[in-house]
Amino acid sequence: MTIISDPHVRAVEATLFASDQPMTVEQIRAYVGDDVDIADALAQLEAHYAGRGIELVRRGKAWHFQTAADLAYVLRREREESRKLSRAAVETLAIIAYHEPVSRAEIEAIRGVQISKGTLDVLMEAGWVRPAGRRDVPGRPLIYATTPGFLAHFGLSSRKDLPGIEDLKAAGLLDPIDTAMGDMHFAGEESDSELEIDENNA
Amino acid sequence: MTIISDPHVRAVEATLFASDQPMTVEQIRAYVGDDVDIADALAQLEAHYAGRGIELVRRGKAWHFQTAADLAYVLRREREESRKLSRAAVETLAIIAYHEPVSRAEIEAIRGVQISKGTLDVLMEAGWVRPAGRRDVPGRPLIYATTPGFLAHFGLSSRKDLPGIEDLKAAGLLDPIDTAMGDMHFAGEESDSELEIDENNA
Amino acid sequence: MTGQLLFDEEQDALRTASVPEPNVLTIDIDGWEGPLDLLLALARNQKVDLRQLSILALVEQYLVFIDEARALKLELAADYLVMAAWLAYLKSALLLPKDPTIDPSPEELALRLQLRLERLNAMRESGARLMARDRLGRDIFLRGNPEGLRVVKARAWECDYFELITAYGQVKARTQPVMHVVKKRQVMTLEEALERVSAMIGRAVDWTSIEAFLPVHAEPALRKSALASSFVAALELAKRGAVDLQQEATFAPLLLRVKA
Repeated sequence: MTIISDPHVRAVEATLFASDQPMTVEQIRAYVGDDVDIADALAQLEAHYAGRGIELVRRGKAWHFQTAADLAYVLRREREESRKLSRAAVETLAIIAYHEPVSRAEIEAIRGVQISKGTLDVLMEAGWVRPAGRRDVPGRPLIYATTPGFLAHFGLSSRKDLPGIEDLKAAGLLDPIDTAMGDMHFAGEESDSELEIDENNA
Repeated sequence: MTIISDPHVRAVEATLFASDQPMTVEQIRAYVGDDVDIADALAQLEAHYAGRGIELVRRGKAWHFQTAADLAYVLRREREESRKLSRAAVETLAIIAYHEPVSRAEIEAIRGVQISKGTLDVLMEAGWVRPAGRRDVPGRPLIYATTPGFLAHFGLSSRKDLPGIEDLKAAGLLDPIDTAMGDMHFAGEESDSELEIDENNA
Repeated sequence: MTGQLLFDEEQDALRTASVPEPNVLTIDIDGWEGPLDLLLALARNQKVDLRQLSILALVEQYLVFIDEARALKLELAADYLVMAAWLAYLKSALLLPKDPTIDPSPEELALRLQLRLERLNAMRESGARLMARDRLGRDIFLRGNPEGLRVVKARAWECDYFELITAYGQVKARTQPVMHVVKKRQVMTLEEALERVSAMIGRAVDWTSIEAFLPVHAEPALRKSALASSFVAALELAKRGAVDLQQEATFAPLLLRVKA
């Protein structure tokens, strides 16, 4: 039986284990001290826990221990089904995640309907979305982006792990319609009717 | 690197990790099922975690993971905040240094104003002053003296290194104009609000 | 595909009291979030890649759907009707012989509509894939009972040596016994004045102002002292019968002469 007896590795392991939230390398350092090679300790732990019932994962810049995904069938039993998100909320979350940062008007343009009052609130309350400044255009609209909590909840190491994002990007489906139109043979033709459609649908 | 790949052991490991309280064998069984030899899984896990940053422990009939006891010091992080001593505290410290051992009443007599309880506490917290017994007079008041930490902090090899009154006079530190200013500024300064002043100045 | 949606947001505008039997398109109007949503559902009904979509067929389906809904006397929100009008225009433009002066061309409008549907569809599918992931708190769990990490605040007090001895100097200076020393001033005593006036009066046969008896180059402070002392001396000499005093009016000069 291999035992990790390196005191530095043990210290990092215990710190992450005791923490009630994911920790960045800097946050870990504040506990274990400057003389610990934290990146190395994390790599050792990650390898050590691979394939076990518990695993060490990185979400954004933060690390945490969690149960292995394939054991969900064991653990799910007692947990009540978390409140279902409305379709509007799911789509809005997807639009923010794949397009971030994105304004409310941009979300509405993609969905073809206005966002009702509660939708963004629900996503912010869940800790998945946050306001991320303002767009530097007339009206200076608020723009929204996802949070580290979003990555942690959906098990994403970074936004690059968003399902299918590379394909969507390659297909141009994350570009605004005008950009896509510009790439086609209608290049340079400005259309007012586009705006009308948006407004009518809104 | 040994990997516990036995699915039964993994299931027990994940179950105990995710639980918010210690679990008995029966409670674990409700999750992992009847076909798991839980005692064996627990024994394997216990051995596997021995000497690590996390350990599996039994409390009565219940099992749980906890961080290794010897790493408790890691889980506590000290954050230093420097704060300036209040004027009252500096004066009190100076009086103790020049007159030690000295009672509170004597300090007040020399300062010409009362000192609040917090002032001496701060000096003791800083590690510069300690109680040094009691004066053998009616009321047996506590007397205070400086510590080796005081000498170390101020770079003195002994209290004899403190400049005498004549030295202070020669250096202009007994300037009556300063005195007048000091009187105006600090008249009636001592009160319970002393601590508040300290904090605001910090 | 039917509109069996579990979601309840943003549909208030469409909510009708009771929906009759599903119409021929098997679409329950209660389920749609606006015309674009409905168009997307219709497009997926074509069961082709959205890039191969027949916009004309889609427009036709939408118009049929709206007609059906009207026939059933369903209350349709205005935006559905606006979309219907716009699509009817698009349909006729697409069917008519090409008119190069129309800008934007109907083909461009059709393409824009298709791109919008593709984008909405992409986001809808991505949302579903996101929701289907192993999720924290549902499929994956953090530690149930973390001990937690603590931050212990330690205060480091600051004070330097100069501050310390300065403070002591100020305490000492403040509490030292205070001694009042009056600065020496030049004065002329009564004895001096008597001597001086007695000596000088012997030569003054005529009435002489008292100022004439004062030291000529005296400081103003000394001069005041000398005036006061000389006045008292003059009174004393008059009492002894050595001089005569005279003043012609109040505040007039005080005059002295030797007693005749």
